[in-house]
Amino acid sequence: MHDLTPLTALGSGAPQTDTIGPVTISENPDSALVSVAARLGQEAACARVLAAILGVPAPDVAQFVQGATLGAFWTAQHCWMVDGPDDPQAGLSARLKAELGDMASVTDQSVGWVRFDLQGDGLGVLFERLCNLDMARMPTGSARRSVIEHLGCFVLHRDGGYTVYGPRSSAQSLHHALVTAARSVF
Amino acid sequence: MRYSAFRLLKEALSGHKGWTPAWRNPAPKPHYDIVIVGGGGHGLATAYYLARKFRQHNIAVIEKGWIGGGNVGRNTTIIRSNYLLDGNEPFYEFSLKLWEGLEQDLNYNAMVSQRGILNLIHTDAQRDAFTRRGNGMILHGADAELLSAEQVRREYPFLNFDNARFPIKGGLAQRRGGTVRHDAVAWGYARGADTHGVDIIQNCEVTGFRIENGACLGVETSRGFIGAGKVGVAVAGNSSRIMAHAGMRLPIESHVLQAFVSEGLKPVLPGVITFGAGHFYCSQSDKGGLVFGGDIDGYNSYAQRGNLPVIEDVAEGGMALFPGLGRVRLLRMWGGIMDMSMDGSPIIDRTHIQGLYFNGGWCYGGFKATPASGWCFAHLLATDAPHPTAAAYRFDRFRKGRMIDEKGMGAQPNLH
Amino acid sequence: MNRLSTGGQIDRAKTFRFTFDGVPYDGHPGDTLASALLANGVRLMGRSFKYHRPRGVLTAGSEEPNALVQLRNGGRQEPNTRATTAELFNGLTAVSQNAWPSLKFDALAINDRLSNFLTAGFYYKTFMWPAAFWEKLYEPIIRRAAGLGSITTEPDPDSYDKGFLHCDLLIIGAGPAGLAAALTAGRAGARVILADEDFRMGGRLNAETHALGEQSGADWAAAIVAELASMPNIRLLTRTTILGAFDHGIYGAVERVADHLPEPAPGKPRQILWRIYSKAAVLCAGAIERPIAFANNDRPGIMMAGALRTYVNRWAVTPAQTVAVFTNNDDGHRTARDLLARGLDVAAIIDTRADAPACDGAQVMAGAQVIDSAGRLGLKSVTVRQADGREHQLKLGALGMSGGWNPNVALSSHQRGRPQWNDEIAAFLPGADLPQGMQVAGAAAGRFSTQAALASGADAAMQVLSDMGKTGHAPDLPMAEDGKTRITPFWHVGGTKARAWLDFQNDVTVKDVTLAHQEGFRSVEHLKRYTTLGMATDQGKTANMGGLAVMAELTGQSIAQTGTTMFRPPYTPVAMGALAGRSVGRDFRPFRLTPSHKWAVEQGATFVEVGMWLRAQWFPQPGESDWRQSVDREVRATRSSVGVCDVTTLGKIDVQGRDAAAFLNRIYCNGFAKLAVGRVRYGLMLREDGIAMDDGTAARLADDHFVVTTTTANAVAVFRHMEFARQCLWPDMDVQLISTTEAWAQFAVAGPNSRALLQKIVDPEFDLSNDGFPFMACGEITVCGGCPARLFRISFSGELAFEIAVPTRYGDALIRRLMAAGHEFGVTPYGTEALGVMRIEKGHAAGNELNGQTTALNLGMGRMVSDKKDSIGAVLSRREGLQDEKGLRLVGFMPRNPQDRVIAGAHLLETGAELRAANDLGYVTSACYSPTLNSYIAIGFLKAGDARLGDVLRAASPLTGHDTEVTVVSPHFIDPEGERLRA
Amino acid sequence: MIINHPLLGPCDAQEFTYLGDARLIERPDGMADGAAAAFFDYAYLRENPAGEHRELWFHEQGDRSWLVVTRNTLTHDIISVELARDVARRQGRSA
Repeated sequence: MHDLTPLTALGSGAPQTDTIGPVTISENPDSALVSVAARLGQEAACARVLAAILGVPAPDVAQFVQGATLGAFWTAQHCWMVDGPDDPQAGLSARLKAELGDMASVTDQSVGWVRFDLQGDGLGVLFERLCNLDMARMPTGSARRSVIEHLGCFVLHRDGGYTVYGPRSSAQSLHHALVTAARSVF
Repeated sequence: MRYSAFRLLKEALSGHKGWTPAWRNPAPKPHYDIVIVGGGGHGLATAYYLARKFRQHNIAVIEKGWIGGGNVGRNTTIIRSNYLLDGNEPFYEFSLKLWEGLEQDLNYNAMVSQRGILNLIHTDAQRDAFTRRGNGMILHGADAELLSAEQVRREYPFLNFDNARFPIKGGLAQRRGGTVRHDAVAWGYARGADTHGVDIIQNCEVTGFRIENGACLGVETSRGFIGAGKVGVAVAGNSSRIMAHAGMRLPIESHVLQAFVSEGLKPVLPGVITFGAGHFYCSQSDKGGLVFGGDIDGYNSYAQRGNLPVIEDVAEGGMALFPGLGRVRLLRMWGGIMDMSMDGSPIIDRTHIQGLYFNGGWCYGGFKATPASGWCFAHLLATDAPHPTAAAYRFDRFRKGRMIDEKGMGAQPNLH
Repeated sequence: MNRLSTGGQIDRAKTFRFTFDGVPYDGHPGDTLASALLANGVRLMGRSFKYHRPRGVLTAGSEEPNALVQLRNGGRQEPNTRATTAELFNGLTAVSQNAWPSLKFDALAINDRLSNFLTAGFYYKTFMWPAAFWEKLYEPIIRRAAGLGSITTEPDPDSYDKGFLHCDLLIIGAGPAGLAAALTAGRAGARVILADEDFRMGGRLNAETHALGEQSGADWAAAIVAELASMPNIRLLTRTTILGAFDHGIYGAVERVADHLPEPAPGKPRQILWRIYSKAAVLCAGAIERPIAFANNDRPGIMMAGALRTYVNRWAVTPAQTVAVFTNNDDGHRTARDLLARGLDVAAIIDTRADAPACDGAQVMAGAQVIDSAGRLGLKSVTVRQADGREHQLKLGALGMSGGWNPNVALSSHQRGRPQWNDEIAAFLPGADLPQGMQVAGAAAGRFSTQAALASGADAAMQVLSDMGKTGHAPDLPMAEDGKTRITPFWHVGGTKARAWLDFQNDVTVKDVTLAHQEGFRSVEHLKRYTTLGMATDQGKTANMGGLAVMAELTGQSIAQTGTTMFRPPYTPVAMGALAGRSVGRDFRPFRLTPSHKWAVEQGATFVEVGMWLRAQWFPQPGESDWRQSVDREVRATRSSVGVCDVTTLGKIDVQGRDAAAFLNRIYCNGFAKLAVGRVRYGLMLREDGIAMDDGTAARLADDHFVVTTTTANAVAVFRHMEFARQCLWPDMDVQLISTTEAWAQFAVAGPNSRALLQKIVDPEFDLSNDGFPFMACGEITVCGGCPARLFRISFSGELAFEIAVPTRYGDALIRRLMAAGHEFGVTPYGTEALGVMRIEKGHAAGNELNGQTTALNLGMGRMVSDKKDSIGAVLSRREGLQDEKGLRLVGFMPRNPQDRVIAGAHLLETGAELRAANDLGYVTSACYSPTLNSYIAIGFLKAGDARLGDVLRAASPLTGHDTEVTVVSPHFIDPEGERLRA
Repeated sequence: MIINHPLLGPCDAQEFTYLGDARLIERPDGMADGAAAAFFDYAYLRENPAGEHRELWFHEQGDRSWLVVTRNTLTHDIISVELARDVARRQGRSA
């Protein structure tokens, strides 16, 4: 095991949590995120294998599914992001690469994105001030890409809360936007 | 009728009974030596210079609606000659010189106000590019001045110097730049052309060209056929629609550019400023409104109106540059249709059809170009040779690879 | 006091103190500034734009042209605020504007005396001589006189939010029609947003006395609003103006959440801009009353009849005890009746109609006209000409004018719609071409009676429900007045030489319209622009119709033929702050921070904005007083030992798939099909027009996997371009693209000791020797005991150099490790300036050279454009204008005196040539001081430059005062043979 | 504007980046005879109709798909939306 010490996207050793009114905004630095893009002609096969890995069918358009350990969301036609705890042995991307073989292009995106988990009541009202997603039409299991303060983000409605994935280099600006909006609303 | 302070005084004392129409309202004649299609700034200026400077007679301007109803009546009124490329700079400098003598020439106060234009610099690369530009301007005989951040601050102390996302590092100033009362340009040229015998025919829509054996014989209109020795088309915004009647496809797309004006305020902004790190440029009109604009909406449109994202983008740029704008209210927004050309520069040229001439592709630059465009188009129509300052504005530059691409954006009109 | 002793929707139990022009007054919650001022007997509230005429309140709503004040002070100073919509709060301060030295004695009222000279468009006819006097003399005078209120130029201390709302149905206006629509749709379960600009919903119901069923209108409205508020599917937005109808059912709205408070609560916004995405909309915006033009109809105390009634009914205030009404329609009589009912003395109803109805308690003068008024700072009397021609004077303090009501069609016309004239109501109705999904109901649709408004609102909602496939039930609507309002159009009182106002704020009178007609400005747009009719802050809401009517009369055309000018957003003016939202100041755009940012901050680095990125520009050391010292040191240290630079900002795109190589072979103008795995190649990308688009490297990590780098500036555009090629041009290539810019922290390690340094951190199983990992090698390795990494042997500096990338979260640790491990070599971090110096020394093109105007040939890379394959841009790059043998070529320049500065942006001329464009030979693109050569150096584009090596030229920058003799040299100042980078 | 994405349903046009005429799909063969003329026409000449216009939009802030949108340039009404890749394939473009 190497001895480099990781920094979270917000730039410190430990993740940050903010509680504003009824809402908690937590940086989640431990989740792995891997992109899976089916190769041409392998779309169905790739979806099948992905389903086997997840234990649930691969998510359809704008959907998020949660398997036993891993979740996945749709990002584009025949493309998904798989998220969840990193594989303790090989790393999640290596494992997916091994299982998908040349059915898909597999790219580790774990550190390309900052993940914020939002929990609490009134998140719909909070997101009204952040992005143009129609939260009333975003039931649990929805996943959409949207724009929050000029940043392209994924917004996932999980069981019990929301996840926002945003570009890692702008983690501080995204965090600022989330917190400012929460202070404005609550 | 000559306009003057004396005349105004006399009329005021005699109940304003003596004022006559600024232009006649003639019926179209069956044939003209030269027909200009389009009663906007460029068409009217062309007719004026044809009659006054090139001593042509028997000229008509044909307008489908009311004169000055296109982009000359819906722009941000800025004049400048701070161009980068050799193909452009002499032309726009010629135009600026014509602006400088325009009112006396036309006997019409168009409120040419040389209050200066300042393009702000936010990066070293921008400074390098503006230095190249400013030096080019000077080489072409125009005026240019490179300001440091401190100099900019002295002139515009209320800009965002202390809390900016993209700090102001200086600016390229052109003191002779400024603004002109836009409607008055159309009216002044119309009145001048009319005085020199040009027939201005409003509410007359061109529906086709009569072309026989490769030669244009005149125009079909909603008021019948009008024969012409030469036809000059100056209908920027609608160039593709009109030239399609002649079977031509152009290196042009039509896009909507929105512009905005605030409620009237006491003087706050001395000159024209252009944000270099966002889409925002602004000046204050003589009536006190802040007149500002940004980028085009970005999609093909003939609708003369735009959408919210661009409005918000412009407001963000404005607030980023000028944090005191927050409580200034936006009064009105409107849209003009831009002939966005494939290299961001205009075309003043003959077509492959004998007797049919074209002027268009002005992108955002049309208003400031009005006098020179009229002059150069008149020159082409009268002499069949391009004016030296407009020699690069040819159709064939795209085929030959001689684009005049100020922004370096290539063949994508919405990026110019 | 002009407050009536009873009634009104105000809270008399509470008192608010406020000041106007420094004078303290009292008002109540529920008051507007205008109602509170009237209650205190203040009729004079402002001055007009041009003639500085004394003005009082004309209306009771957002259409107000006259009563504009400057509200608040300091950074919150807010010019041109309508007293009629400014909600009173405790401590409100307002001052009058456009008056000096005081509202009562305004020096520029001299303009009023000179009005005969200041007719429409007078300025077009004079001020032309001498030309130079315009900017120096005339214009400053005009500018000072013009404008209305002023801003402080202090930053606005308040914040603004933006938000997004979605609904099935947006209802604009909460008067009877809007409430009925909301009730109908709300009860059926539709998602409804009901927005009203007022702080109290109900619209005219709050201003009228007639009953709805058993209740007063205001009570009925309050009850309905309470029911609506209890429905979870309904969102009520009070104090919210729908500013515009945009494409496909998107509406802009501004909610004024804190304008009625002394200041917003901490962290809370002053206003919110909502973007409302609606499937359908019902416009229930009511109607706006129009004045009648007569001589001196602009005095304080003369107001719209409906407004007079509103002040009495809603706010229990009247401007005077003795009033009169001047009308051409039955609604004027309603005003008179309401005033009488509140005990006011109605001196007369002057009705222009010969068949005017009678009125209990007031004298009706049928067929009469008001022909003049008197009272300098407030109305004292009017002169009436009766039907028989007799004139007589009425002493009174207020006059209500009613020229009829205009349906408020503005939002219905924000797209293509043109309103249509209707003779019966003598007004324009919404046209057929409404914005997608919009219906119009209530008075906005010409349904003026309360009963008709209620019904039409419910009907519109039923239609929406049916379009949605929902069944609704029309609610039981209360019985309400259903009177017909007869009108005989009457626009202006003729036969006068005095001025009769059409546009109160901009001082446009009937005479101005007449003059415009005389001079040929007859189309409505010419009329507007020549006279400025309707161009004031109220956009002519009360003015335009009268102007059109007068013009129609003059031309002999009907009003329908005359048409209207365009209605444009915003419906009422909108604060810029609201449109900008949170994107202001430092938050204008998000920051992108590099993985070493935290470390660089600790080092005291100076940062520079590069696109959205903040990058370390240089790292000052103690004792360095000038940036050049730092940069020179960083360059020397790198070239003599080893330097490290964070290059994460370069775009990185992983290109994967069976056809990845073939794909890149078409994207780049040079060949990529045969690049071996484990190797990197420089690639030049052209746009389809043959101009250089971007450059970078492509590293082949596997047969089916490349990592492409782009310049920092073009990362997004290149990705988009590659997606276009992949999806649109060659849809059956097996290629997948993903941006990995953010995923990898990448550092350049450059200098003769770079290998030695890296060997200390790269895990030992990886061979970094020149044979094992030669120039342009690449590979996936591990560092520091197993951390996955990518290593590229590429060099921007021209030195032996590597770029090493680790997952971003380890970037901070890696830079610290590199610095620690490099201590023995004196490792030096360098910033973008040193990077720039070294790339100029090496002659590499960057943004200044790849400016979108240059070709491969210009850049000295003409031979890279392969003619053996079809790649993007190759064909058009061969056009004659782009293949000029004497065209621009990238070359280097050395000043003859090494300490003479060469300026980027200088133009190149022959020595001795005159400074004219005709002598222009090219320009300098990039310049710097080279600490390696102890000389200023530069690169740039020179005509036929490749044939001019050794020539001496002028690099002239008159703009900056530099003029330097330079020798043309190869752009590769350092190690032209590339021995160092292959070492 | 709202673009009804074939997969994602209605999306705000602000999420998209506009390119231009959908004819840009029909890139000529750079190795064919007459390529110079064909590319000039392809890159520079436009119908630019006042009416229905087939045009390319990139869902930059969405699923990164290129769409062919048929839209009326006078009214901004959108008539149809397709995935550009499907259109390209239908037009016979392949690897």
